[in-house]
Amino acid sequence: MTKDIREDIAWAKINQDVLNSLETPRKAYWVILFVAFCVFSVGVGCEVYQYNMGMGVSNLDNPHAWALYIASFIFWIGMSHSGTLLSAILHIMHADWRKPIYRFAEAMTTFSLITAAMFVAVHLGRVWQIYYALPYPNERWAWPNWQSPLLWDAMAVFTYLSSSMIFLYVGMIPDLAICRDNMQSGWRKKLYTLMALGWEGTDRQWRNFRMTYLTVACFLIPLAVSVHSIVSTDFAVSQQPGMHVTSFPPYFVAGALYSGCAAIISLFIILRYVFKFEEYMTLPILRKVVRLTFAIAMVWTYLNCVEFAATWYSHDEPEKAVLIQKAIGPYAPFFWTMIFCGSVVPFAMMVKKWQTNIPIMFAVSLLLNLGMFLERWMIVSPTLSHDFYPWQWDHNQWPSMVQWGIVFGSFGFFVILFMGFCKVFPSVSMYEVKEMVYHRSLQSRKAEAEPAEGFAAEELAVKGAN
Amino acid sequence: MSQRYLLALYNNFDEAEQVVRELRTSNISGFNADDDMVVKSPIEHPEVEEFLGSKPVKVQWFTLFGALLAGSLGFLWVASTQANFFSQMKGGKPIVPIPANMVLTYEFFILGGVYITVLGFLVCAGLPARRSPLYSAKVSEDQIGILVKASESAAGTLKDIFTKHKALEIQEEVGK
Amino acid sequence: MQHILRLFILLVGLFAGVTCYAADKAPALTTPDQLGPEIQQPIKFPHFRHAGDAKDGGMQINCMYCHTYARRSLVSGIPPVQKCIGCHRSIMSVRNKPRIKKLFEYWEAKKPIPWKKVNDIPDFVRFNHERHIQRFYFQLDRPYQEVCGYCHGDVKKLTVDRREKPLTMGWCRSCHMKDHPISKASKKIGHGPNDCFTCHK
Amino acid sequence: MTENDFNRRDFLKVLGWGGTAVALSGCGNTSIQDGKEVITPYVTLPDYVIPGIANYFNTTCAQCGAGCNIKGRVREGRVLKAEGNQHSPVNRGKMCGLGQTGVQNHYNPDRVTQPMLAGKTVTWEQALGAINDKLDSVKGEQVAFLTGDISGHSRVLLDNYLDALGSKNHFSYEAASPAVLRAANKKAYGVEMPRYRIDKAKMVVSFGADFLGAWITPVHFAQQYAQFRKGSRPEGRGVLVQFEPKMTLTGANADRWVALRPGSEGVMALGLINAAAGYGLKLPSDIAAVVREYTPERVSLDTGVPFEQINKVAKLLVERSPSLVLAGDAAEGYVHGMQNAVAIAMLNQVLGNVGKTIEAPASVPFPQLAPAVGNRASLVEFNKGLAAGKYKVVFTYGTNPVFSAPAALQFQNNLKQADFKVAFAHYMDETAQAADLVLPLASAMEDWATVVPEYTAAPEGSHAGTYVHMSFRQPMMEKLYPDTRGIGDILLALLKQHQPDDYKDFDDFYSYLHSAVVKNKVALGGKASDDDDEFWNATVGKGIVPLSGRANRVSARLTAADLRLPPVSGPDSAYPLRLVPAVSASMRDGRNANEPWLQESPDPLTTVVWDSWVEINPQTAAKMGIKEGDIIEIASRSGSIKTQAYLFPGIHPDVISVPVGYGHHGMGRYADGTGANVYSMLDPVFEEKTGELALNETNVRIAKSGERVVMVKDEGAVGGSQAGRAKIAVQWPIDKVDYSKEV
Amino acid sequence: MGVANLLENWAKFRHTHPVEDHGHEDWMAYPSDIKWAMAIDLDACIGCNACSVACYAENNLPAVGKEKYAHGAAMHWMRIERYWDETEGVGDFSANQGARFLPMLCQQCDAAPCETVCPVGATNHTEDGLNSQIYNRCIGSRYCLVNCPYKVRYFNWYDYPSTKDVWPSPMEQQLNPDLSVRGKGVMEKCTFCKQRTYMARNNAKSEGRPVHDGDVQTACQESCPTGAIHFGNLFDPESQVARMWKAQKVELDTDKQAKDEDPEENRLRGYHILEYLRPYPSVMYMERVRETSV
Repeated sequence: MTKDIREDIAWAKINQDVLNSLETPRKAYWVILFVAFCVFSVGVGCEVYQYNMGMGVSNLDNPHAWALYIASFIFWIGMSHSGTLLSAILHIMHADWRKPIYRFAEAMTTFSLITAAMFVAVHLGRVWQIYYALPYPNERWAWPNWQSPLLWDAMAVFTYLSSSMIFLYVGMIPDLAICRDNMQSGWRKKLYTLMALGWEGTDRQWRNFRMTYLTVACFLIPLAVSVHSIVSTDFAVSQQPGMHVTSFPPYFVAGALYSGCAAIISLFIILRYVFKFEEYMTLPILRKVVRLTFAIAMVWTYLNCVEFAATWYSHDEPEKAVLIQKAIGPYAPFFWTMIFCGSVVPFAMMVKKWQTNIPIMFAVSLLLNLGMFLERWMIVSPTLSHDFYPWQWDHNQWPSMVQWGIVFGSFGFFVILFMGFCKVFPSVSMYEVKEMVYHRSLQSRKAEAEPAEGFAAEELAVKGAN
Repeated sequence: MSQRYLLALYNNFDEAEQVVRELRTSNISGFNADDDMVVKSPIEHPEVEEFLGSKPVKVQWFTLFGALLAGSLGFLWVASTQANFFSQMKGGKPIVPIPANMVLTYEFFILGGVYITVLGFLVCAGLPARRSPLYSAKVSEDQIGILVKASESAAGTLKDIFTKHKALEIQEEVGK
Repeated sequence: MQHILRLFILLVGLFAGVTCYAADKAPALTTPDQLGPEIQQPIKFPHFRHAGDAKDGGMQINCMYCHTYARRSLVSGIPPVQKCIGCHRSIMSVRNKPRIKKLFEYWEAKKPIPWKKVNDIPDFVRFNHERHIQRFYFQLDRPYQEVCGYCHGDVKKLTVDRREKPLTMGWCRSCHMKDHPISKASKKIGHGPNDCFTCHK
Repeated sequence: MTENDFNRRDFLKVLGWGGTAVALSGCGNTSIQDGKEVITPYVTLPDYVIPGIANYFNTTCAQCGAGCNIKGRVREGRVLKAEGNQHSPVNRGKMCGLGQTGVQNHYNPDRVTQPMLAGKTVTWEQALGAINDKLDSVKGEQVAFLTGDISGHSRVLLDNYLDALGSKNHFSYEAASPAVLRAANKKAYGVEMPRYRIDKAKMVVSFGADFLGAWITPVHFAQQYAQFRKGSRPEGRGVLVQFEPKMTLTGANADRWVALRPGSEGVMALGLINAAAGYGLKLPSDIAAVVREYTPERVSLDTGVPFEQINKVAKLLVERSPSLVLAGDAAEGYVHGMQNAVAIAMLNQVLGNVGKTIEAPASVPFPQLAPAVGNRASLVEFNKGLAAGKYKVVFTYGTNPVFSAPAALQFQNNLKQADFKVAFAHYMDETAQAADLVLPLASAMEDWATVVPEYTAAPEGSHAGTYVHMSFRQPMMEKLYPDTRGIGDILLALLKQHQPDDYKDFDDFYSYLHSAVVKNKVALGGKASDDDDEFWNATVGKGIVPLSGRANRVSARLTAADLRLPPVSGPDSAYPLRLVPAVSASMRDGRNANEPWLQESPDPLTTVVWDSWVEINPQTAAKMGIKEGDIIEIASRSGSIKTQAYLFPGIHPDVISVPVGYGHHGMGRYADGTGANVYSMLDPVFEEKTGELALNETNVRIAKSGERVVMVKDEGAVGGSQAGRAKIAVQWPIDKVDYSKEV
Repeated sequence: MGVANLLENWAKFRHTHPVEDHGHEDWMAYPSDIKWAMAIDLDACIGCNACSVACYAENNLPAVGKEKYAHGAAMHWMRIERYWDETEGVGDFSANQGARFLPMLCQQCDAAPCETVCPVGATNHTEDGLNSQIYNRCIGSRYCLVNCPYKVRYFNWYDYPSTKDVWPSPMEQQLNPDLSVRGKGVMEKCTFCKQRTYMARNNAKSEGRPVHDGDVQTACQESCPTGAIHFGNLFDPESQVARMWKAQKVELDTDKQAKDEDPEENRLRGYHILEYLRPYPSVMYMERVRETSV
């Protein structure tokens, strides 16, 4: 089988390659950044307009109180999941093929969470009063209502954001030390020196580092799971048919992982191409990610079926009505596109030949994310247009350009943040790639030494990994 | 009497291991292998513990403490705010609803856990710190460094041992 | 180890501090008075002269003699010019004081006096004078200076009135949380309503 | 001028909010501000005024002719809201949406604020002078007054003024008025407007009488209806059957709504008589002879109603006596409307309802105060006169003929024949635009007046036979626009031009009214010993003055000879559909179209807002491939309009219906351009006996214009469906209901 | 207070449902013996919209105009719904028995779904059993509207006070000073005419007596020509509303009424709308009756 990473890469070369990716960007980089900025400013423009005119300009109406803003909020939070969650899980599972790719995945987590947080503000009717929702001791003695799932959201997202930022940073300290040692002068030197905290790689540091990293990883897994199940309670705790669904928490988590993995694939491919990381982000690793994604896709599909089946066999008329409304109503095209993208397209990832075919996988990953965005929208809008009370049913509501503009702009925002990160911090973990290389070479040496006991080599490798 | 610091750089881990073992076996006056020796490496080598003598890690205690503290204080805080915000009835639910507060407690639990773990890490690993006088960028690249502190008398013998194991480079400095 | 110790103390202190401040800090009923801005009124009405104590040369007129609606309505009401004239047309001693002259000018012109509003709470707040007067002046039978003074401060020492209390929500609430006997006779303890809806229009 | 009045006038001043401003949460004063706001106290203050607490003043609603007694809620000199006056025999403390909107009529931003001569602002002196000059140059009979319903002392002044000018030309025109009914009632019962006792009837059969919506005095009838529907009533819950081509609000509340072919109401009535005979109703032989030919089969053929239905109703009518049969707009609006109404009255007669559920009204003791009720015939006559050039100087007040006259009458052109046209206008409406001189009227909330409603019910305890009442209208705040004047003041000023010495001691209408009332205080229920001002204040305070009128008696005076009905006309090949202009409860004839609350409150049956629509039966629509929201072109022989289609189950397949009152031009920001004016396309067909304009005689053809709009209406995507949801608007057959326990 | 307060009153904080301990006796202030409730007789309602307009007049509701109405921005706190008898299938209507009218307003639920979900606690349960909406506290997350099964909450999608032709001068003089005019981004809804009930309680208190039945009428009730709307204190056994509820055997805090359960009672007319969701609405509707023999 093809190795997922060559064992004879010189460690110095690893440093070199990664540090190169930090050097002064090419023209292409600026172009992309500019485009992203334009997209973002479209969003900003729309938001300013909406702020002045009132929420009405976004074509939200009664009863469609929620639409794309909430949908994108969930989408971005979902996007954040695989980053941290995968990196943490795989770390605990000692699956060391994660090492070359987890860094940018975690960065993705952080930035998509920030983007999501932005949507909270966009969504509010009186954003200038947002401090009412913050639990700080104030003269009025007024506290937010802790019973509201929105508050749980805020709490969970805050915890998640800060924790995954810490996780990202802690994991980056040794690399920052490397950068520090390789920078001659300039603001980068100062920055890295500051952030490396004087890391020297002594045994004491390594020892505590290992324990810390492991512990935080352990915390992050339940946290990440809780975050999206809490987001799902925004709907599951409400009464509305089509939102009040028992299977939502796992469903949302699966969806989150799903979209996250898809995003990882896209970014994997982009970075691999842009920074020439072919040697680290190798095709075998891509294949592993793709297989993982496929597995999650199937879980998601299954949970979808569970939800539909539960609705179908229940005697909950409104619930059924909403489902039928989704399937044949004005939202049908989006609904079926979602089903297609979410449950049919992934089968392309079963074809062994395609798993490592860059263009195909790229297209697939984009389609998956489209599907996942539609999924969130299909949870929010159809219910509100077809809930308990027939008099208020309204089937011809369509988000206005303002609303689309802000959603569109959020992507620009994300890209700006991410590209900024790639140029300031190493988007591949150098020291861990070195470890990977080291352990692989160790294995093979053992294997040569006593070919009989490949098993021992495995064991050692495992020990090595932690 | 004045101290000396020695830093020896090695190409790969096996050589470094030999050196350490020898230093520990041969007891040299004015040099305590347990305290005065630090191994610096670009990557994490669990094996170090085997021959360097295992030293305990305390971070997990921070974690435990932080999580419990934050969890309990979090619950108390949430509950008492609910009890004091005019104690307004909401939707026929209790003013201090346990299920809702459990969710929040859970988040506080994790929040505290993570934060204080990291604090613990900084404390235990002695970070942030100034870099020690003898530091080579090579260590962060691909070489293993062995930093020892010894009396002048011992310095010579140490150097011999280093060179015997074909150290790539030996830096020396007079400590105050 | 010292790090750790300091750290714990710091952390506990932080949490405990926030929680306790949030939960336990109750501003006193009468906060350190913070005077509102000076306000230019069409006539510099001398409150101290009318309501002030005798030793300060005041006439100790009950606030509710002029602000007569305080016990019957949400608003205490600014007395109609008629009322001022009612007394002053018979008080010859001050008849030629400039302020009184001005007053009579308004009266002859049958023009209302454009007083500036001094204690001006936000428009979405409903403050009901009647309830407070009924409760403290009539039921608990407290002296009127004290009752009015809860919110208006010691007006009887001022010339032109100025806001003397914060009049913020937390300040109102701090009093609503206090226990008062529900009537002079009974020992039963009650206190102000705590529905948001009672004060927010 | 008593002290009290002085206070009152002073109190009417609009002052700064007494310390309680209108809060704009989010914007406005949201923090503690000192000295920003000014509070102006009153100079002098009557003791019944407490700042921050509202006062209520009794007055009379002016939104329609019913004359409901209301009270205005006044704070800090502003009138905020109207509530019903509990002591009123008419509305008994209740109000309709139209009446509630009176405050918007008063505070309307599009009111006329200045006298305008040929488009230029002038002073009152100039304006009145101009009238005087014109009048000098013309003879008395060349002066004509066109008004809406007008009664009370303003009518007295008006008549005096016309006498002073030596003119007899007072035309009272109301676009929507039961004029034919009056004639028919006169013939059948001997009185024009008897008192209907729906609350006494066990069953009501209504031929298109929308007594819950827009018929005569809806609020009063609505309360009778409430009694009528009470299951706990000794007579038991009444049954309401409605025969009409287009469902009205009343039809929507009927136990059985029957769509019958337009114009066949009379036939149906006679058919019911005949069928009732079959169920044992005793008929005089001559009548029996006449109605014999109206067999259920034939009737159902003519009316398109299955004869089982006819029999059911007839059977129930015989069983449930006393009953009440009403003839409404839907029955009147034909060439033979009179015969229809008479036939329906005959149904009452044979059922023996006359005297039981149809009671005699009392007539007003002072005939000069009695209402000059409007009708459409007077417009036609007035129009003829104009066309002949008989009138040189024309006054219009309280009506909008240019808007509501069918285009075929050429009214607008004929109006040009008159060389000086004076409009007393509240809005700059179509008629005011056509006028040379526009005189701004004070609103009903700023003005003195007395109102004698055409239909007065007797309150409990009063002597019903002779009870009539006069209502007061009093100002509740000072004028918003100082240059507006009440009709009384204007007429008084005009009168002074001609008879200065008769009116010299009245400096305004208020003093005229005051003296007129206190002079007759005995007749107005006071004692000669009463102090004038006390009496005056008491009377105005109550707002209602009971008068002891002359008693009338109703009698069944129809004979078989009166029952002559033309054969029901067949369909018109070129114009296959019949157009029924609908008078809706809120819009009426459109004089209040510029009040946003009315535009915003959905039409009860279609829930359409801010626009007019055409109701089409779903079957008809399906045949023509019309969908909701299609812009339909409706063409009659005399004109055409375009409006949006609404598929409406409550309408006869051969009928379409468009609400009147929409489609104004220049009336104001809210009325302009909303909807189409259906009056303009009516055929000039007249009722043969009374000469009334027959509203339902217009045949039309409709075609899709190709455009399509999303209809702005309140109902959701599934229309009036409950989508199988359990227990939303539940309806229950009466035999499954137990009223015994109800309170 | 604070923590001490919490521990001391723990049991009280754990009260599960307002109606259990005779209403909204909130544990700190004097107990309230008032629970405002309504009874609407659909058989009397003629759908004339008078209540709706009266509500506009009383509660400073903006007339939003055609375009905004088309975009679902209508602000009618009290709306009249018109349903048809459905012959077969949805959308196929019969008008033979007229139309069914249903006045729909905020049901002031006792276990209101909207209250728990507001992130800032802008909507709470008051001691007299109302479902309060604190305009100045609202941040416009609109969760309450999403969670309201009746969809009777209305959001200020635009800033009506500053919108052209909503309150052009002098129309703003008609605004009722007793309650706020809501700016943009605020949720609002029927309050059972809060300002009126407040004044009624205020006057009663000043006269040292309980609030009698008839002391207060809501604007819709006051205008309703057929008197279909009844409003009063459910805890006052003498009040019209309480007697009607009792006569109809309608309970506040159940999801099934007597008439649904035992066949003896199924000739009663009272019911709650969507009561199976257990919001415990404070408005009782009485079924519309139709004569079958014609």
